[in-house]
Amino acid sequence: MTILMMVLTILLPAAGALALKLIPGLDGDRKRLYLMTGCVLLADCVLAAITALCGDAEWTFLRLADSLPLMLKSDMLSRFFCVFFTVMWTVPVLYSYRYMEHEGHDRRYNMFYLLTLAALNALAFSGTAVTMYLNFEMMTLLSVALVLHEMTKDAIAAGLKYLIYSIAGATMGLLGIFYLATNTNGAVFVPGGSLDASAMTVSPTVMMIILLITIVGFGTKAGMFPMHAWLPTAHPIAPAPASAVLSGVITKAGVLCILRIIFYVVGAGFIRGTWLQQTLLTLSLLTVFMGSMMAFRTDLFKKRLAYSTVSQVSYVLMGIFMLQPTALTGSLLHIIFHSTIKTTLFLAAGAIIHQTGKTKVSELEGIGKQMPVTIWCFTLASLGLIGIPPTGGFISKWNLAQGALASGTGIFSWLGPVVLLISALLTAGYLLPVTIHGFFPGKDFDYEGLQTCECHRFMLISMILCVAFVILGGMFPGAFTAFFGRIASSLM
Amino acid sequence: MSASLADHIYEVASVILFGIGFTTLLLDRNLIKKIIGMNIMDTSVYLFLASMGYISGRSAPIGDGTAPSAENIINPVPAGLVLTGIVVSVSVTALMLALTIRLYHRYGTLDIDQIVTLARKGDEP
Amino acid sequence: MALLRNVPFASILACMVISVISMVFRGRIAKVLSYLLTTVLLAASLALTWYFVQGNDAFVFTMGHFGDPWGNELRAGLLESIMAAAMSLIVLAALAGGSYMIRSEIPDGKKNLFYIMADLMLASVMALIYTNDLFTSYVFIEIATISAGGLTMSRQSGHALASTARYMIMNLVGSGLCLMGITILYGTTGHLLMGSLHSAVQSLFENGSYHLPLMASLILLTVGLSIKSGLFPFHEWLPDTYSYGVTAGSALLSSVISKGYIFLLIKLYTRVFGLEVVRASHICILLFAFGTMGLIVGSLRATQAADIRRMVSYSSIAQIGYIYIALGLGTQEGVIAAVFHMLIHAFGKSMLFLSSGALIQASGGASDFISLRGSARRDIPAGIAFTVGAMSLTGVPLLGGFVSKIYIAQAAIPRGGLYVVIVLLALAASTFLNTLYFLRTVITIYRSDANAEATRHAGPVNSLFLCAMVILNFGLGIASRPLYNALLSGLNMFI
Amino acid sequence: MLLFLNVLFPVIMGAILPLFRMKSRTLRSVYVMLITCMTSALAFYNLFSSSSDSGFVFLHLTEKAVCVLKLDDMGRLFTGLIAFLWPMAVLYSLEYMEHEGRENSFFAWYTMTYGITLGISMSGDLITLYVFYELLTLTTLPLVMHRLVNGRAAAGLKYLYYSLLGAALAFAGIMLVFFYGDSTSFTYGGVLTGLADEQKPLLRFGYLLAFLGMGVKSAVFPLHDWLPSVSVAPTPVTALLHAVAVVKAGAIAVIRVTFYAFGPALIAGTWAQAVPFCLSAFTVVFGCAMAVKEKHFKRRLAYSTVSNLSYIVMGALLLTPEGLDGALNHLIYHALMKICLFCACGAIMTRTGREYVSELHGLGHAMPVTFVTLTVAAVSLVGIPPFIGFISKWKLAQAGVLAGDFYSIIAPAALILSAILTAVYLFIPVCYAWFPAKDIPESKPEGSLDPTWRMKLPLIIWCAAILILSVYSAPLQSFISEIARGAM
Repeated sequence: MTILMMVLTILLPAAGALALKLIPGLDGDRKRLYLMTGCVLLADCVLAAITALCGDAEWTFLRLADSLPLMLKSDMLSRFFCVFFTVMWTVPVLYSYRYMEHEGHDRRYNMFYLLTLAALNALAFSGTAVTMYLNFEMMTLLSVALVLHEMTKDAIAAGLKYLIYSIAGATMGLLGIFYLATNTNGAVFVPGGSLDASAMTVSPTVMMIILLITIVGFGTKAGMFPMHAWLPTAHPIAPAPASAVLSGVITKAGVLCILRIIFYVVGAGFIRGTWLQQTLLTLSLLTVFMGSMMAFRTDLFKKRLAYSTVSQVSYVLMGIFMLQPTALTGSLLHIIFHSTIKTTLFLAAGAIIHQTGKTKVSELEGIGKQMPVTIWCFTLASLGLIGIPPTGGFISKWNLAQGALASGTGIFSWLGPVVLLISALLTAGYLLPVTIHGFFPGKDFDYEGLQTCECHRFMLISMILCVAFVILGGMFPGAFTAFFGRIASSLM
Repeated sequence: MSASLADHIYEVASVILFGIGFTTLLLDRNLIKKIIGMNIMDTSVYLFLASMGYISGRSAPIGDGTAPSAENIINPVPAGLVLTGIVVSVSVTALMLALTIRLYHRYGTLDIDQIVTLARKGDEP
Repeated sequence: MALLRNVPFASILACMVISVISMVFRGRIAKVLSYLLTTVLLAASLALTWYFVQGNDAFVFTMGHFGDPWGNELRAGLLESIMAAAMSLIVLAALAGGSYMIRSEIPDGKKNLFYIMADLMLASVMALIYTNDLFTSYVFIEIATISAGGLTMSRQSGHALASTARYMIMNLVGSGLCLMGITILYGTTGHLLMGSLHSAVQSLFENGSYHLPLMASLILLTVGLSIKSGLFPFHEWLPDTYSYGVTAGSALLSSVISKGYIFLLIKLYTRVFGLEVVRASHICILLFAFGTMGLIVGSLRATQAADIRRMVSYSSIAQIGYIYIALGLGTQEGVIAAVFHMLIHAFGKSMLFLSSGALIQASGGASDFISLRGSARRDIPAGIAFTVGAMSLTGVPLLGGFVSKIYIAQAAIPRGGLYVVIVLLALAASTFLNTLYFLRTVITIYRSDANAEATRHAGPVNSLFLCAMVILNFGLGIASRPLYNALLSGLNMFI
Repeated sequence: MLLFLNVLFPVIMGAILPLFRMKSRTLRSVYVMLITCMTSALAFYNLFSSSSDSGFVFLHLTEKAVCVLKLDDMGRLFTGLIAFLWPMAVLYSLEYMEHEGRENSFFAWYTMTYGITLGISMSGDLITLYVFYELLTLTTLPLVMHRLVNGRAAAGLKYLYYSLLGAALAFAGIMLVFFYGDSTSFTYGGVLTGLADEQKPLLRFGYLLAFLGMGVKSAVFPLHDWLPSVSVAPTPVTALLHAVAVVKAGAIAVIRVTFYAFGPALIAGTWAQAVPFCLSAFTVVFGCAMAVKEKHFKRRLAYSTVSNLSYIVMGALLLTPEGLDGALNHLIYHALMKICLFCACGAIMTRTGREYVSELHGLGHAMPVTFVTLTVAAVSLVGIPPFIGFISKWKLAQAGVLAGDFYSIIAPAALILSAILTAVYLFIPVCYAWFPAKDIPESKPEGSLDPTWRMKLPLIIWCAAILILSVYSAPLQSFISEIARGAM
């Protein structure tokens, strides 16, 4: 039963994509196209929900070689991520129905959109490191089509950059998988990890170096320094809904992989208190700070948001590297909240571009008068990202800070929160100006020149949904905190 | 030492002659002189042979009906060798002279190096 | 069977008689006569070979029935008869295969001279093969020299004459040294017949008396013969002679006369001095070193040659190097390998000379590589022959050269130490260099045509002989075992 | 006997092909196809008939050096591969060669090469291997220099020099084994038992020579340069010979020399292992790097071959059963993927005349079949699971990790680096082909440019083979691992 649901959850979007490919005459008829996509996604949400309610299960569906099983496995983490992916994937559809008018190639876009979701779900349900690697690569290959959708020279270049970076990262990950698979039994995921430090074919130091490479490799997708350079290039160039999911959801896929490696294969005990943990923390904190700084210094709107993604996802990573339950809970919370928030921000940015064609922050004086709802959504989301109560952002950051202080990682246990605060300030610095100039363009501004050009309600709906979730989630975080706490405690 | 030299005067002389002839044949550039050198070289060898063959106080093995006893005759083989050798060297000399004449007519010089260089320049393929 | 005992003497005599009477005839008849002679010789030597293969032992033919220590002898064993057969076969092939070149290269008056000299040379080679006493061998060394000179100069060009002069001089030096060596040997032992010489030398060597003269004669003989066969430091005369003489003539020189000298040297080593003595005197290390250097230098010079016949000539320096390497190992396997490679090289090289001549003719007499392009398409048998010969000497499997490479390597490995490494590397290097010049040439002659108007002159007979030699080369490569075994037993008859 | 027939038949049939002076193309096509298929059929029969285990001596070069044909499991593997690939390659070339001309001589040599290659895979001792190895060079030379146009002569000469240099080096090593070995025929684990210690250095030196010699055909670093150059040859030659037959023969030869002649015991843990291993590991990365640098698509593929061959050699040089296992896996899989890639590339060149990576824009939609196959092969070669390329890579990496010493670091590292580079040099053209940039002036091809069935069918079959093996290759893998463990 569970297995069936699991497989269905994965296969349904793929089947939908196939249907889109096969059914004739969809090119002209955008309404039907998006209707179908939407239905498929909603159905998939239902399936995901059902799967989430079922219990654990695992199924080896293919043996490439004796030492090489491909396994699907449903545990708490995978169920959470599956639901998360699917829902976050469904939200922007309405938006894109309107937004994609001026982009074209809707059919191809939706096909790859669905396929990528299939890959994501498969990733969520991967039961071994190799399976994870497989789905990770698939996800990369499929999502390229979303990045270079515009098909301009720059878009293609950006797409290739994205592709090369991701595959390089994944392959670096593979290096670790090679060693882990020999030293654990086939790198099957078990909570708490199964690496026996006493009996390894290589010395612990070598193993740690390799782990570092591995985590940095998977960190590529999460925009972690030093492999972050692709993100500010690739995300802005994609169409707004695509960049929303790219930085809201797909970056979290990288986080998932790191979670799996650290907590399900290696085990926190092996890393805790070693130079490896310190290096990783340093990297993540560096990324947090640097991301915010870059965002602060960037004028191009979507690029600024992309940099902010770089910084925010490293919050999550930092929480993971603290190897401490509360921090981990914080990370998991931040995963959902950041992705909803970032989706909103990108959608808003997209809406602004779609309506006014302005791409720079400095051009946005008085935009609040033109598209009030959009900017309100934007503002609330920004507050969330800065971490002002009662938004969700506050909850997650609070947990992160608590965890960091409790983690006993020496200098980092207080350096972490400090960096969080600084970057929160920076976040305010690079997000609020949009609101401020948007509503208060200054007295020498000609209000007559403006005519309101609020975007279509479909687009608004997507944004409003997200914002609502951020606020409500921030007010009633209990369920989430409890659930994530369970996961975290099961791992340490 | 000197005594032994005196005993082997012929051998020593022939070896010296051989050296002279050899060097002339090898190093001198004039064809005629080369030929002369060759003859000297051969002759020296014949001298060597003959000197080894001769044993003082014995006679040449010329039979007068009665077979001569081996004690009082000289081993005829070296003499035979010398004779044959002379014939051979004569014929070789003849060939070389003919060749030399031919070359002199064609190139107007006896200097072998000049001849070779002229030929290298190539009157015909 | 008693009749066969006369074959050695008869063959030498026949050659001389024919050469003498050819003087009075004109070219055509002389040609027919020498064809006849070589064919008969071939038949006779084959018969003799057969006789020995039956298991009969070697025999000695005393001329004039003077006993030891006088008189002079011929000796015939399996090895000799095989060599004789091979040599006469090659002469036949060279004469018949190259007849049209002889026709075109030699002025009318001199044609019979060429054939006379060929017969004379055959006589001398037969004598060098069969002889059993040193003085006969000396005489025939000289005769060989004369006849070789005659062969070269019978092409009346200035090149030919000049190179003949150089050739004669170097060879006279060589024979002078040989003569001195022989004389000293006689002086120390008082013998000329190899059989009794051997025992004498052995006894002298054992009681250590007259060591210096013994070594002196050994060295003199070795150096003299290696000068005459064109070993590395004394090779300067070789390329000119081979590349400016008559094509068929160079075939004969390279694959018959030089082999005769080398065979004599082998005979001296095995029958007179004995391999222990040779090994004890370090002369064979010298030969080994010179052989190796000759291998490399010859190949390198061949790669630089701008003219196909010069290239082939230089390659024979390299091949002679092979033979001396094998000889320089100073072991019985080494000697056999040397003899084997002698045969391989004789067949391959004569074929190469003939076919290259044919290719040159087919490209209008030009011998540079540019105008040779496509010549193989114009004269197909010659092209095939050249290809096969080149591959054989490069050492491509299924051809003779490969097998002899195996034998040389197998002979070298038991010597151990530095010998193995040097030989193996030298083989490798020479193989590569051979590819560099031989196979490049092969590709060149098959390239799309440069001058298509030039046509071939070779008649069907010539092509026939070329093809016969091609088949022979393949045969040597594929079924060499009988020959090798024969050589082995022949060498055992020697000692 | 049948083995010998199997080798001889195509050689003779090929040799006599020009004598017919066939004018009609169809007639010749039928003839060639017929010969090839019959040979393959015979090969498959020999594959499964147990009689071929006993050797068949067909030539005595010397008293000791005998040429014997024998089909052990190793030979079976390679024979099967060749016999499977060859007919389709011929089918492909039938159409391809139409625009090349001089087909009589081409197919003559092509068919002869088939026989020689079978000879290599069936040879039962080192001498035989060497003989066929050199013959292979000579029979493929005319193919490389076909019609001697546009610098093929130069390429051919390069090929010739490198190959014969290799042969010369190998000869030295072979002679040593041949003398010291207790038998000349291949036996798993080597024939150099009972070797005195003072002889070992010499033999190791000999192994190095033999490795370098055989390494020429498998394009190990200092001797790799010929392979990219010969990609000027007609595509069927490049695809079948210089992606599969010749180079794999080189790899097989290396494996034979290492595992079946000198034996791992002699070289394991000495400089004689370290030096070749490092060379091959370097080649793995170097080849990819050059491929990334190369703009000409076919040459790029050639460089990728250089790198992938060294996967095989490197795996073998780990000198462990696992290593050999991985190597043999990669030998088979790479053959499939690379021939697919090359033939697709050839199809593009013939149909559109585009040769450079930058010219591939938008061709994906013009020639869908070609590019789907190309994409599948590319994805597999990069090593994305579950495709076969990943399987062999995985096995190699595992072997490397288990090998211990510094090998367990170098081997996986080299694999990873080359995997990244592979992604770079293969995915970029694929992306160009499928996602043409809007604002590139270059003219988009109109209509379908896919070749006819004679070129498509092989592509499709190979692609299918890749996919099938990806999901189900258990029997093959168990067979290979038996070979690797020396279980006969």
